[in-house]
Parts: sequence; C-alpha cells; structure tokens
Amino acid sequence: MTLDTTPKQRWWNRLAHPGQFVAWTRPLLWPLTVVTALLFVAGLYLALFQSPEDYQMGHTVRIMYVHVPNAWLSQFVYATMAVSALGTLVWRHPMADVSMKAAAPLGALFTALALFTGALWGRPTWGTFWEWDGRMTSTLVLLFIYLGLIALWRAFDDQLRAARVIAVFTLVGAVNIPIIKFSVDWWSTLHQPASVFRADGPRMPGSILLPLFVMFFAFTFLFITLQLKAMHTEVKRRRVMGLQRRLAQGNAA
Amino acid sequence: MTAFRALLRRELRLALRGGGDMLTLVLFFVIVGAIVPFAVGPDQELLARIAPGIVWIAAFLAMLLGLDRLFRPDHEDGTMILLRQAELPLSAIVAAKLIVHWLVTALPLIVASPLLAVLLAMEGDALWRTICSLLLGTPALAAFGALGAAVTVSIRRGALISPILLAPLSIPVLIFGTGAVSVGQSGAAMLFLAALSLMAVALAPFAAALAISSAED
Amino acid sequence: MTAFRALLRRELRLALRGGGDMLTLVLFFVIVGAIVPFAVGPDQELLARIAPGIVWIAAFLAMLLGLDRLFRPDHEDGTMILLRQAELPLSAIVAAKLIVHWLVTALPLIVASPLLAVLLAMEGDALWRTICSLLLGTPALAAFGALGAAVTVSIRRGALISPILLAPLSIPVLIFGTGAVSVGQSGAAMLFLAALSLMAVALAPFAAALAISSAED
Amino acid sequence: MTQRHLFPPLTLCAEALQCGRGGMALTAPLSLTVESGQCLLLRGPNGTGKTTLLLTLAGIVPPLEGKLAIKGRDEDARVLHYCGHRNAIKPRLTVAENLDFWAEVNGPSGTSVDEALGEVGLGHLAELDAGYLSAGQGRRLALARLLVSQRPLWLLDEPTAALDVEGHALVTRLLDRHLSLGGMAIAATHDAITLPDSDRVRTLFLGVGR
Amino acid sequence: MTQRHLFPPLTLCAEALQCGRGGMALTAPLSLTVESGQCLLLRGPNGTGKTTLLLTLAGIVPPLEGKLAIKGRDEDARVLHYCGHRNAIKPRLTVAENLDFWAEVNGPSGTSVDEALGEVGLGHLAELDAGYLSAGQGRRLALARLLVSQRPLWLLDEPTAALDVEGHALVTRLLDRHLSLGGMAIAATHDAITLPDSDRVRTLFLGVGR
Ligand code: HEM
Ligand SMILES: Nc1ncnc2c1ncn2[C@@H]1O[C@H](COP(=O)(O)OP(=O)(O)OP(=O)(O)O)[C@@H](O)[C@H]1O
Ligand SMILES: Nc1ncnc2c1ncn2[C@@H]1O[C@H](COP(=O)(O)OP(=O)(O)OP(=O)(O)O)[C@@H](O)[C@H]1O
Ligand SMILES: [Mg+2]
Ligand SMILES: [Mg+2]
Repeated sequence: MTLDTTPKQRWWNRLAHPGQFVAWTRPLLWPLTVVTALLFVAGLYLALFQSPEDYQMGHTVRIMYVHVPNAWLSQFVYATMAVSALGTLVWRHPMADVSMKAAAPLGALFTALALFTGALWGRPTWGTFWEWDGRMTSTLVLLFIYLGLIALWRAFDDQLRAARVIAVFTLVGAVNIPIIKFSVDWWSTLHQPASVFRADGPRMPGSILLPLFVMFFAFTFLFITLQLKAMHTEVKRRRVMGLQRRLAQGNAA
Repeated sequence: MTAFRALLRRELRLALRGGGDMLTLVLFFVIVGAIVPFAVGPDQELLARIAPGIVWIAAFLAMLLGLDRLFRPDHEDGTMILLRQAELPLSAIVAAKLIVHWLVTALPLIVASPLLAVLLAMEGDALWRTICSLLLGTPALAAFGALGAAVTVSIRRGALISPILLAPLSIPVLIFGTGAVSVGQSGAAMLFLAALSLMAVALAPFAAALAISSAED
Repeated sequence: MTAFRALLRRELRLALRGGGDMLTLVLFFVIVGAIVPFAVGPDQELLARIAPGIVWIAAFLAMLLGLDRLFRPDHEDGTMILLRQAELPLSAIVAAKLIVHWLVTALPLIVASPLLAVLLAMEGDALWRTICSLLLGTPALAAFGALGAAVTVSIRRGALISPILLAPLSIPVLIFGTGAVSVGQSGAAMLFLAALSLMAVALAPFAAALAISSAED
Repeated sequence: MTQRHLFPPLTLCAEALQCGRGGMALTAPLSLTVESGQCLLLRGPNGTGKTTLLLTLAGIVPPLEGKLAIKGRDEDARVLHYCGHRNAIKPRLTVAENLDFWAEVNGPSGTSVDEALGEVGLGHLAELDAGYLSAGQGRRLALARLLVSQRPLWLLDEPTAALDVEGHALVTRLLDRHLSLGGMAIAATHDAITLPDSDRVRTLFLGVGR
Repeated sequence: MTQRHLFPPLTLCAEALQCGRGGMALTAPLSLTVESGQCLLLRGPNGTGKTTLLLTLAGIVPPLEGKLAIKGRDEDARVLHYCGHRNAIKPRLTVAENLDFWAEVNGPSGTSVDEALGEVGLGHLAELDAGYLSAGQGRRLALARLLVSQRPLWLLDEPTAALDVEGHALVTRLLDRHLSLGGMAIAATHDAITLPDSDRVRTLFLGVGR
C-alpha cells in the first residue's frame, strides 16, 4: 500500500492548479465571445435572407438552422463530459471535475433547444408537437440523462468526492448512449413503418449547407465560450465554499 | 472462493430473514398489473396487446424498490469500510450482492408472472416468451440497478435519485424485452437482451465498485 | 404549536437537502411515466387510455420509495426515543411527518402531471380529472403508507414496508383513482377517494403512533 | 446549599422494580428512591441491564414487575431528559439547526442555543453539517440538548463515552450544576464520575452476582 | 522475548503525512514509523483528527500530502484490521453468524469462532440475535473479529468505548498478546491503556496546539 501524491510534472499539470487555469484562460474569453457573435451575425444573415424557402415546408425550414446545430451539440457536449470524466478517473486532473460539472447544464440546455426547435418544426410539418420518432425520442432520453446528472451533482455536498462517482456514471452513460440510440431506432421502425421526415443532410443544396455550417460553428463556439465561463465561476464557487467550510470548522488548519 | 460463498450466504440470510420483502415486491408487481385493466377498460385483445409492456414496466419498477437495500445499510453501519479490507476485491463483493439481489427480486417476479399473465389475458405462448425474456433481461436491470445504488449510496434520499439515473439506461432492456414478447422478430430481440445482460453483468461490478470506493469515507 | 412547526420545518429541511430537492422529485415522475411508451409502444390513443393508470402507478411507487425514510432513520439513530419525551404527543409527530411526506412526494407528482400528460397524449379534461383524483387520493396512499412504515419499523428491523398492510389498503385507492380519471361515473369514484383519504388521514396518525410506541426500542 | 432551587422537589421511587428485555428478566427486583439534588450512578458489567433500567425509568420499556412513580410532578408536564448510547443527531442539518430543533420541540426553557453550544465547546462548529462531527463532538452535541430545555430528571447512558479528558470535566460540571439547581440524575457509566460534594452521589451496582 | 514471532517483520512508515477531511487539512504533516511488536497510542482532544488519521492509514481517506508505506509486506496480502467507532454488526444474524461471516471473508487464519467469542466473553450469547447486543457486548463482538483472522496491523478507534472494567483488561490482554506475536497496533483512545512492558508503547499527541 503505497500512495504517492506528489504532483507529476507533465505539461497538462501546469493547468492542473485551478487558480492558474483561470489566470491562463481568462484572456481567451473575450476573443471567443467576439468570434461567436460574428459567426452568429453571419449565420443568421445567411440563414434568414440568403437561403431559399423549402418547397413544401416554406419559411419554417429556417428552424433547421437552429435545430440541427443544437441536435449535434447535444451529442458533442456529452462527448466533452465523457472525456472530462476520463480525466477525472484516470489522471485525477482537478480541472476535469470542473469541466465535467460545468458541461452538464449546457448539454441539457442544448438538448432542450434541439427538442424545442424540433417540436416547433414538427408542428407545421407533422401537425403535432411531439412524435415518438426515433431520433427525437433518443434525444429526449439524452435530455433525461443530462438532467439526471445535474440532479446527481446537486445531491452531493462534497464536490470533490462527487466528481469521481459521477465520472463513473458519466462513462457508463457514454457506453450506453449508442445502445440506446440503436434500440430506439429499432423500436421506432418496429412501430412506425416510415419515419415522418427523411432529412438526409448531404443531399441538401449548397445554399442550405453553407448557412447550416456557419450556424453550426457559431453554436459550437457559443458552447466553448459558455463552458469556459462556467468553469471559471465553478472554480470561484469552490474557493468560496472552501473558505466557508474553514470558517465553519473554526480552525483554518 | 469460500469468502465469496460466505458473502452469498450472508446476503441471502439477511434478505430472507427480513420477512416479507419478496412478498412486497411480488405484491407490487401484481398490483401494477391489476391496475391497468381498470385504466384501459375490459378490452381483452387490447389488454393482450399491451400485456408484455405492462409486465416489463412492472418488473422494472418492482426492481427499483429493492435497490436501496443493496448497499446503504452496509454503508451506514460501517460494514463497507471493513469489506474493503476483506480477502476478496470490492468488485467481487458487488458481484455477490448483485447475484443475491437478482435471486430475491427478479426471480420471485418471474415466478409470479403467470399470475399477471392471467390478469392481463395473455395466451400461452406469449406467456412463455415473456418468461424467457424476463429471464434474459432482468440480469441487465439488476446490474444497472446495482450501479445506480452504488452511485447514490452516500446520498440520503438516494432512493429517489437512482430511478432517475436508471430509467434511461434501462430503456434498451425494456424495448428489447417487450419486443421479444410481442413482435414477430422476437428472436433478434432475445439475442439483444442476452447480449445486454452479459455486458451489463460483466461490467457493472467493476463500475459499481469504483463508485463505492470513491464515495466511501 | 411551535413544536409542531419546528417538526415540519426540520422534516422539510431533511427531505429537501441532499438529493431530495424539487428537481429530483419532479424528474422522478416524468421519467417513470415517460418510460412507458417504450414498453407499450408509441400508439398515441393507446397511451392516452392507459395514462391514468400510469400516473397512479408512478404515484404509488414514489410513495413506496419515500416511505422507507419516514420512520426508520429516526428509529435507528435514537431520535424516536427522544421524540417520545417531547412536548407534543407522538400522534402529532406522525401527523407532521405525514404532511411533509405528502408534500415532498405526492405534490411534485401533481405538479408534474401536465408534463406527463403531454408525453402520454392525454387530452385536457382527462388531465384535470387526473389532477383532482390525485389531490383526493394521494393523502390516503400516504396515510396507509405511514401506517405500514410504522408497523414495519416496530416489528422487523430493516425490511421493506409490510405488504400485508400495503396491498389490501392501497389497491382500492388505486382502483378508484384510475376509475375517477377514466370511467364515465368518475364522480362516484372521486367521492370514494375523498372518503378514503379523510378516513385514512384521520386515523393513521393514531394507529401509527400506537405501533411505534408499542415497539420497545 | 445557598443557591435557590429551580425545580420543584420531586422524588423518583421504584418498588420491587424488575426490568428486562423481550419478556426475560435481567435485574433482580430492585427498589430505589432518588430525591431532588441527588445523583444515582449505575455501574456493572456489560449486559447487566443498565441501559434497560434507564429505558424502563424513561417509560420506553415496560417493567416486568413492580411499580415506578415520580412524586410531586404535575401529570401532563414532561419531567425527564434521556441521553442514550445513540446521540440522535441528524446529518444534513447544521449543528445549530439540530439543537434549535430540540430546543423548540422540548420547549426552550433552558439556556439559549448559542450559550449551550459554547458551554459544551462546539461554539465554533455551529454552522457545520452535523454529519461531520467526530464521535466526541457528537456526544457533546447530545449533552447540549440537556441544557436548552430545563427538565428536573436526567437519565444519562454513559455520558462520558468518546469524550476527552476535558469532556469528562464538562460532564461533571454539568451534573453538579444540575443537582445544585435541585435536579436529579441517574447515570449509567463505566468511567469514574466524582462530583465535588460526594454525599450527593450514590452508586448502584448491577449484576454483580454474575 | 521468548515467544517466536508469528508475523513477518513489518514497518509502517509515514513521511510528512498530512490528512484531512473534505480537502481540508486537520493535522500538521506528521512522520511516524511503527515496527513489529510496537503499539502507537493516539491521544488528543475531540475532533483533532484521530479517526481521520486511522482512516487514512487504512487507505479509506486519501491523504492530502506526503507518503505512506508498509515495508516488508507482499503486495497482494491484506495486512490490516480496522475497528472503528461503528462496529459493523448485522441485526437479524446471530452473534455467531456475524463472526462466522467475518472469519470466512477475512480468511479464518486466527482462532476459531467459539474460542474468540469465549475470549471476549460472549460465549453464552452465541445464538442471540446480534441486534439485541448491548453497547459493550457489541464492542466485544467487534473485538472478536480481530481474533478470528490474523493480521499484523491493528487500527483501533477507541477500542475500550462502552466496555466495563473487565473489558478494559480484555483489550489490554489482546493488545499485549498481539504485540508479543510480532504484530503492530495503532489505537486512538481517551482512556489509559497500560501494557505490561511499557517500552513497547509510544504515544502521539494530536492537536495539542489547539
Ligand atoms: C422534438 C423534435 C426533434 C428532435 C428531438 C430532433 C432531433 C434531431 C437530431 C438528434 C438530429 C440529428 C443531428 C445529427 O445528426 O447530428 C436531427 C437532425 C435533423 N432534423 Fe430533427 N429532430 C426533431 C424534429 C425535427 C423535425 C420536425 C424536422 C423536420 C420536419 C427535423 C429535421 C431535421 C433535419 C433536416 C436534420 C438534419 C439532417 C441530419 O442531420 O440528418 N427534425 N434532429
Ligand atoms: N430487544 C432485546 N431483546 C432481548 N434481549 C435484549 C434486547 N436488548 C438487549 N437485550 C439483552 O439485554 C441485556 C442487557 O442489555 P443492556 O443494554 O441493558 O446492558 P447494559 O447494562 O446497558 O450493557 P452496556 O454496559 O454494554 O451498555 C443484554 O444482555 C442484551 O443481550
Ligand atoms: N466528512 C467530513 N468532512 C469534513 N469535515 C469532517 C468530516 N468528518 C469529520 N470532519 C471533521 O474532522 C474533524 C476530525 O474528526 P475526527 O473524527 O478525526 O476527530 P477525532 O479525533 O476522531 O475526534 P473524537 O476523539 O471525538 O473521535 C472534526 O472536527 C470533524 O468536524
Ligand atoms: Mg448500555
Ligand atoms: Mg474518533
């Protein structure tokens, strides 16, 4: 039984110290914000004015420019969380905990947006807000997973201990999500012969693809910016809680 | 190995001497089945159509009930700390608990499922397929359950959080389980179920052990 | 009176801190309800028909899961003994716990039921009837549950709620509850529910108190 | 003694009281009387029924034989504090909240919560989650409960368990003050508890037969 | 000493070990070495981190700083017994069954279950539901667990808690025999534990600063 807790000198260990991390990444915040804003302006302009209406969906097709990026982010964010979970479990990297915790609400947000825009889209196209279509359903399940993780984070009071436990669950979820997607597709084809809309990306004309891609980058940058910001606030929060606990403990050991 | 057997014996004793635990689960299982006809109305063929789904839902929910018993008592009376000094690894301990958990929660349900089948007007072969699918699927449910219990062991009122975590994970089991009963291609579904259970039972002990050992203080 | 309020406050605090917060509770019901379509299939009008049953089963389950935490922790850490020396009678204490138990398990379900209604394709007035029936019926479930929990705590250490009490008492509630939503003569069912709840809530505290105090620690 | 009494003069007397668990007798029938200002120490090997006797006196465990009465009390008032092996502390509530709760449930007739916490040496931990308390700190919190609401009869089960040297002194101090206010105490203990004036203390040895 | 050693010679040594709870340091960094046949007593006021230190040595709570190693062990073997505040006893199992379980789980390398029960003075209660044990009896059962399987390192957290006079003697006897067999022990305690030959015992005072 030999446990060694001397910090290892790898390159990423210099980011390991929360204070340093904040100090090094704060300068990035403003540029990121600007880039995001510009991308959004361009993307919205292209999407709203430069892209054709759909011959059957009319103007509502423009919802797609919001919907698809969100739908994609809903999965990308989980990937981020899974990687952070690995960082927590394998390398015990302090910032991995923080990023894992920060990402959960963002993921939930984007997933909810995907669902919402999808539902808005569904109204004109299928006549109902909700259809148990395979893709939509698996997105809904994903949302449940995000919410579960958030609830879990809130349930623990010792955030340091919570991180490793939640990391385990996050990874298990990561293993399961493909299975869930597969099973849900199996299920929906089982119950509905033909999916209501068949939207296969590549066949789209460039005039749709371009704005889609711009919006796509805009949302991704939005995520990165928000993630950084959230991590900073989380670090601050932990520092404050630490202080409070010391006070409560009476002795600043 | 004798240590493992000792664990099994102890878990079984504790479960069986607890008195009506199994009875509670079975009752819950049956109650759930008995409610549905009142909701749906006495439409036999409709009942028969949704019967597999009801059985699986009932099984899933019933298995949630036993979960809190899995690790919390040992966590609270300090047994868990001592078990980590035992001759066998934590994952083996979790595995033993998992086995017993399946024996005392899933097995009674499977035994009771014919009763439900009668209530839900299932005909013979559907019943058989139900039992098979339960046999194949419940291990996965138990494994996921163990994971959820391990993750929430150090949380008071974790009883309400673990279902939230478990439900999404269990969806494939439910889907394939009902698929295995109802539809034509039940064979494929059975295979999927078996695969799921194998994977879950193989991985869950390690994941759960990891979660416990990092939650324990 | 201030003692009673103190009890309420403490029970609420304990329930809402650590995993029991409102988000969790509401999520619980939505998710448990949202599981069903995966089992019975996404057929809108079918879902709409079994929706009441599902909602009631979810309520029942939630009550069961919460019950375990009602008396056992206090019994095991010695709080019960001290509460029996308190300024207010044991039945009042049970009543306070009962109220909080209903607030933190039943109320969130009622709040969340509209969400469930959307997922399960319930139409408007069915939703209203569901909410009414829940408001009328869940107190009975909580009361009977409390009774069961008290008896369990006093008789057997560390077991699920004694089923002998559970089944006969709660089945009528569930049946009337689902009846009140779905069937034509929902009025009568509502009346039965109200009667059941009144009776249960009136009697349960005394019965439970008796059971607890007869448990010589 | 000079100090005026706070409590009405009470007498706890038991006649041929025989207590046991699960219907089987543990102690020989014993008769005892404790007056205001007196303290009775219960001693004896493990498992000879000290806790059982205290629980019987508290009215939790019904006695097998004999009768038990507290003379001079008005019926409906609660007269006793029980402080058992398990010191009923709720995690998730802060130390102060725990004590607050008991103050309100038992009636805040004693010292204020903060004073009580300071008295038992937990003043600096008032805001800490009580689940984090160490064994001895938990014990101190359990003792603080006796202070926030005044009750004439204290039933203490190994009050000094898990306490450090200073803690032993604390228990003695609390007991002495309680007695000098005209209260009575019955304490089961394995450690030596020596009060300033020894005529107040009597000792009852249980199960020396075994 | 005449008696041949049963355990391989081990050395537990900690360098600048700093342990704490919830990421917060409790003790100043401390370095200690304990050799076979030695016993280290941890003393100090309530809440100064004795239990935390023991948990850290047991590998339950990760240390904040510093190194911790047991020299001379073969890696895969379990070397320590932990006996904490809560003596993990399962109600609904009889006393004998409880002990049996631990004997088999930790390896029945020590004395038989009956002997162990007799040794700690629970022989007559072997068939009683363990949930009914009195505080001291429960403690004795927890101690019996140390006997049924041989492990060189004992980590004891207030082993004498709730024990009667004879129980204190029991603990001393067990400790002495364990040490003379070449085992080591680290015990946090508030009561005086005096072993026959005092050169074996060293005492570490924690948190005297406060
Ligand atoms: C709640 C409702 C909906 C949800 C949750 C949803 C979810 C998704 C998801 C997960 C994707 C995949 C994104 C990816 O592959 O990275 C997607 C893509 C897409 N969805 Fe939806 N969707 C919904 C409703 C709709 C509706 C109503 C329409 C149109 C009638 C629609 C049209 C599309 C299109 C065109 C794509 C992009 C093509 C593709 O990526 O394959 N969606 N949606
Ligand atoms: N519920 C019960 N049913 C049957 N026997 C019991 C029960 N509870 C305790 N006993 C037995 O009663 C005896 C006395 O228990 P009690 O707790 O009063 O002893 P004690 O004097 O407090 O011992 P200690 O000094 O260890 O606290 C014990 O031998 C125990 O086995
Ligand atoms: N999980 C935890 N998180 C934060 N602080 C904790 C935790 N557990 C204990 N503490 C604090 O750590 C300190 C040391 O606790 P510990 O149990 O080690 O003290 P101890 O020396 O064993 O005291 P005692 O003699 O009363 O047993 C206590 O002040 C307690 O408030
Ligand atoms: Mg006792
Ligand atoms: Mg301690």
